[in-house]
Amino acid sequence: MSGLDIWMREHTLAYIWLGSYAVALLIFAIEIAMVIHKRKITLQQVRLMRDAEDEAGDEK
Amino acid sequence: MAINWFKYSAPTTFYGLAGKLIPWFALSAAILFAIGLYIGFVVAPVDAQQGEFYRIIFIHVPSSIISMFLYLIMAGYAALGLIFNTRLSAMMATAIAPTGALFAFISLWTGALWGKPMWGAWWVWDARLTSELILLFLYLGYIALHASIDDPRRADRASALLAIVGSVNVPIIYFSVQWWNTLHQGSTIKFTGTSMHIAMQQAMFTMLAACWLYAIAVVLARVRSIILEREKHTLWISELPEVKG
Amino acid sequence: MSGKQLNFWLLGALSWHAIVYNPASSISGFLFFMLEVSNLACSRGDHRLFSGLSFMLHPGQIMQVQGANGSGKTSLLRTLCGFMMPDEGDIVWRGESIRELDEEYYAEMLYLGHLNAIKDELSALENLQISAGLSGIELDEKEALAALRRMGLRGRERLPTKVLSQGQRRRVALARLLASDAALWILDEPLTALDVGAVELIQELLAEHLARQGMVIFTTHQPLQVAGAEMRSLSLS
Amino acid sequence: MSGKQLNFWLLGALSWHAIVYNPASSISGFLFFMLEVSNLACSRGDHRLFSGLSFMLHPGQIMQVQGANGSGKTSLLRTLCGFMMPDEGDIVWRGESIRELDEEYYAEMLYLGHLNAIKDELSALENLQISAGLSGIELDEKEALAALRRMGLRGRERLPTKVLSQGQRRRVALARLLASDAALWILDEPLTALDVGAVELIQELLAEHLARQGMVIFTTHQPLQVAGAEMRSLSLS
Amino acid sequence: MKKSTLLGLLVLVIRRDLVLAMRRRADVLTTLIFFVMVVSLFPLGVGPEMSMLRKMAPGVLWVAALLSSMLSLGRLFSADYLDGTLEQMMLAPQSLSMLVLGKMTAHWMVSGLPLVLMAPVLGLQFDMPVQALGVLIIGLLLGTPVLSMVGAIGAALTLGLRGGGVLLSLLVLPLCIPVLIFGTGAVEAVSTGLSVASHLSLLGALLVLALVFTPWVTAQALRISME
Amino acid sequence: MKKSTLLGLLVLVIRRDLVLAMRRRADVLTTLIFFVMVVSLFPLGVGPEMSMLRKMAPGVLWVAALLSSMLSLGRLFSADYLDGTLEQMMLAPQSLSMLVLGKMTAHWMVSGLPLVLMAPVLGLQFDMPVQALGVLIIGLLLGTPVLSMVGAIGAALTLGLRGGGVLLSLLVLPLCIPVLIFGTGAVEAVSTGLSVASHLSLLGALLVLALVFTPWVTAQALRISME
Ligand code: HEM
Ligand SMILES: Nc1ncnc2c1ncn2[C@@H]1O[C@H](COP(=O)(O)OP(=O)(O)OP(=O)(O)O)[C@@H](O)[C@H]1O
Ligand SMILES: Nc1ncnc2c1ncn2[C@@H]1O[C@H](COP(=O)(O)OP(=O)(O)OP(=O)(O)O)[C@@H](O)[C@H]1O
Ligand SMILES: [Mg+2]
Ligand SMILES: [Mg+2]
Repeated sequence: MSGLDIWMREHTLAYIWLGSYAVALLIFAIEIAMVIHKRKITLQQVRLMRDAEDEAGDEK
Repeated sequence: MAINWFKYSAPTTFYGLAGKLIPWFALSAAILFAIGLYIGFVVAPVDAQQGEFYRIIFIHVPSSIISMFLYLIMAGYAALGLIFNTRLSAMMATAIAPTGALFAFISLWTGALWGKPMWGAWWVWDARLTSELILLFLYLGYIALHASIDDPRRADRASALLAIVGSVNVPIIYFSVQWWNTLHQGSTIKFTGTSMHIAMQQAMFTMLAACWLYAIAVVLARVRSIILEREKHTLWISELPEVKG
Repeated sequence: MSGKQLNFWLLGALSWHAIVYNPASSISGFLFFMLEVSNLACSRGDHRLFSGLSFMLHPGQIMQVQGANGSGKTSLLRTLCGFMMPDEGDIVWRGESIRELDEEYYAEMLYLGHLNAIKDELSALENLQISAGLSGIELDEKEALAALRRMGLRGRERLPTKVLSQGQRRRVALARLLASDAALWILDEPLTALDVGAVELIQELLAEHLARQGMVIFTTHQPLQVAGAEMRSLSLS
Repeated sequence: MSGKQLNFWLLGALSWHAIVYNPASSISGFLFFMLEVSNLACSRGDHRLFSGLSFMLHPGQIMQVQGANGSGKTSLLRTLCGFMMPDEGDIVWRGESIRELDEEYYAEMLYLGHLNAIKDELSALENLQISAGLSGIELDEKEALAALRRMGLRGRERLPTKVLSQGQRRRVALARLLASDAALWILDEPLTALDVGAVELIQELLAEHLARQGMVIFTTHQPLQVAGAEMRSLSLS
Repeated sequence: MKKSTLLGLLVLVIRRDLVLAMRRRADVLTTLIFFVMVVSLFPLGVGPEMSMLRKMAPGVLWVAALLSSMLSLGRLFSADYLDGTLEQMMLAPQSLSMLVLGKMTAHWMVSGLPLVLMAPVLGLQFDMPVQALGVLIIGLLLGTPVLSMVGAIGAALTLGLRGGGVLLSLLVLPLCIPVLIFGTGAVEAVSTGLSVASHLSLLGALLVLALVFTPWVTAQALRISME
Repeated sequence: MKKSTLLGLLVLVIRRDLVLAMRRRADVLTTLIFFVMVVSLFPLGVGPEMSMLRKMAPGVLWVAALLSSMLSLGRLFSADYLDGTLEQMMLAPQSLSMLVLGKMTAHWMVSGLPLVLMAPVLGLQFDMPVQALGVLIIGLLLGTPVLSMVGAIGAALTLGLRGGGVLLSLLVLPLCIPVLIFGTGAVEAVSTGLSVASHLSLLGALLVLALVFTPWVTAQALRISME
């Protein structure tokens, strides 16, 4: 029985919460953040490109 | 019943539709998560054999199930994209892969955390565990292949082929692993949830629904970004309010 | 090489029937057209290389694709080979789109790209025999040696090609022209690394091919004349 | 590019001293010679490519190595770079054999071979900066961009070079000429795949280099003139 | 100069690849040496207990075979791709699947067959009983072609990509797991007295499946990669 | 435009190779995943019995580490060779050994370091005790650079298209075996209660030796291969 085993038996709910649910929710949160970030970046790129095209159009 | 389904298979209309749907999926996912967690941790009683530990099931089983279904859905979209050359299907397949991989990872992780108190080991080479691990590899292979090809059209087609080959192999892998494991091993402790308490069932189904809704919301959000990226040259994109503003 | 010519005439006769009796071919209004490109558009990355490109090529015609570096010559030739899908437009061979024809088209077409498509470890002789074999023609050793010698590789036929000079390697690749019964040659910068003598030889080969009612599409940045044929040209800008 | 010129003059001044005070250099009897090749012989396999080859190259001189395909031009240039050991004879740079000099020689020499020596995955900009860095010169982004634009690659500077056309890739390789302070340029068929405009540009670059008292040895199968310099030529048969 | 047949083409491709392999004998030998090395390293890493080694033997041999055929797969198409030969193959007037089948066969003859022949010697080092050795060889004979063929799909998909070798194994190894399991299962069935035939017939079924589908799939993958 | 220093050159080469690796961000990840997969294959071959797996663990992890760094080594020089960059490197006015050292370092950072970081997780799958895991990591930290460096010699020698390649690669392989023996030995010493330190210090000695000699040897091998 290592230290972790004893701790795990004494604080089962904390173990479950910290180990499983918190990690799962953290992963969800990271995924959401990544999706939002990706949307922001893509929008930025699209706007940049549109501006560049506008300029090119103006030159003509 | 004269819904024009093809209308929604065009990125143009799908983009708007998805934008409208995402908040609803996200909101209901959040509510169901709250309810599911409440039932799971407050209403559901302690299990006679496992004590509190069994409560991991409420996240473990939904993520396992979803990770497996998502692969099939992904392969389906990939096949559609490859055969009918529809742009949206390929984008959907690409958008699903990361979510599927993450659910597979959650399943492995929560399973490992459950295994430690139950079996005394983080990992056991059990058939189900092993095939879930291989599923994660299949997802990662798909993602890696897609990421290493620069030309998006080529990337779509190549990884679609991989997904299809993979989905043919998934059943073969599943049965071979099961056979491998049962042939020379009888002693791995197996959790047999015989008759589940009604509250446990409720909690699990609520969590399953919540996870599905979450997955749909995230995939839709991701596919919207992909549409933006791929179609940035088209007129309709440059006329979107979020692009203009 | 008389067997080859025979072969070619036979093929010509067959294809003549195909043209006359194939209902699809009458759509275009011409009876003798072979390759017809209509309204082709092609882009790489975000970059539109060309669009609205149309031309026809008849037996006995040669066409040079011209343009500065990066203007899309290679891309055009590769599209004609079916490696790349065009964004728009169609490529029609004997009245059918090459998408549908596939292997039938390949049997009548020969492509030579920037890369030599020869194996370093094999000798010139083996390389030629194998590449002819892949395009469906069995060359015996005598025929292959004759072709290589005509290309100025006498005494080098059995060396592994990796020890050959750049120009000699190109000559090995070009020897395929002598061992082919394809009607349409698509050549991407065939003159790369060739010396003056070899350039003249290629000009001869092209003239012979055209005289046999063959067709050629090619690119080059060097001057090239073909005796007895009018050189059409297509400019990409 | 003024920093570069400055650099060059400085180097010139130093080497001047080296020539004047280096006792070894007086052996040859000339005070200004830079590259001296004497009685060189070279063979590949069983095949003697050339022998008894001797020449000298002085600052401001340009020499074209001529010969048919396979006559040994590339082999000669690679021997001058020290990649291949000659069977006989010696190559002397500033009075010392290049075998002994090694890295000192390399610091003053630039070789551009059949291969472009660029990385497909890197952009033209990164490629230029890195290859300059490897030859001991740190280029900042502005300088590198200027060099690439002079080579006609405007708008392509940041694309991975694998998507570039054959001629554009060659231009990226040639951009190194603009970012080098080497005195001796050894160029093996620099004009491969270049269009007419690019060939003119290279002619200009060569003229500039010669005006700076640089030296050039090159091969080509295409015609090439350099304004304001007499073209020496060396024939291998 | 005469027209060649479809079978003639198959023979041509196989002969070509075999000749190429013989010119580069180093490559063939390194695959074999790699196999021997992986297998022989295990006793060093695990310790000399014979009972354990005997138990591990089929697994170790199979894993080593899997890895070494993976190692050589990277070169299956990439050399042809770089020098432009593959382009020419795709322009061949015959079915590309046939060419691909030829290349697969040659690959197996060069990198699979030597392993099969080498395996009994290594098996003896682990003190495997003769009966088990027989089953091992039959298993390898049925299984290694499947590895070559499934691997070819991965090789075609990763063509021209940087880091192709590793990416290739990431794509292919999971797909090869059933072969590994049935192959080792057959050998272990010998000692446990279970049915060897069922494992082997499953391997055979995989082989037939692979023969039917993989050439076509690989040809499609090549077309995609060449675009 | 200014002259660069020797250290600047080292940094340049390392950065260049890292940038090249990062261009395909999947590249780093796939090396890692390959490692994970090779390790996971063994239980599938050998069977799920924990007691046996626990004993095999260090051997399996070390062999897998060797294989993954070897697989990625194949490309260490060959890409540069084929596109002519290596030629240019040999004409660089600085010492070739320095360039080689840079390339080795970059290779280790991309393909060795991630393995070291991943190893503990895999160790847990095999139910390894925590103490053994610590020793495993230290061993890998000392050993993987040696694998990269010794492997580089092999990579340089196999560049040459000469027939001698086989013989020379045979000479290199035995050099990797001591690393494996000391590496696994250290981990096993934990459970048997023997001296861990002696194994690790031997590994350290190998590292120092490799650092001193391999860059120069590799540079010579390259010169031979390029002629
Ligand atoms: C890393 C370890 C684990 C992994 C990868 C894993 C994987 C999976 C998978 C893939 C499923 C879905 C199977 C199906 O629907 O047929 C599943 C279901 C399940 N797992 Fe796990 N598991 C792990 C550990 C555990 C542990 C330790 C327990 C309990 C002691 C457990 C209990 C369950 C239960 C009760 C189900 C639902 C059963 C059913 O629906 O048939 N799992 N797991
Ligand atoms: N992903 C991309 N993004 C932008 N431009 C691209 C991309 N891929 C290719 N290109 C451009 O497409 C063109 C390809 O040209 P192609 O190879 O057909 O030229 P070419 O006419 O054969 O030139 P050369 O005479 O140099 O051989 C080049 O200008 C190249 O820069
Ligand atoms: N092992 C060998 N045996 C016989 N001849 C060889 C061997 N290796 C090389 N050669 C010959 O040496 C010559 C090498 O010539 P090199 O590459 O220097 O020619 P080059 O003048 O640069 O030609 P090109 O204009 O085609 O580039 C070729 O004629 C080649 O056939
Ligand atoms: Mg071109
Ligand atoms: Mg040459």
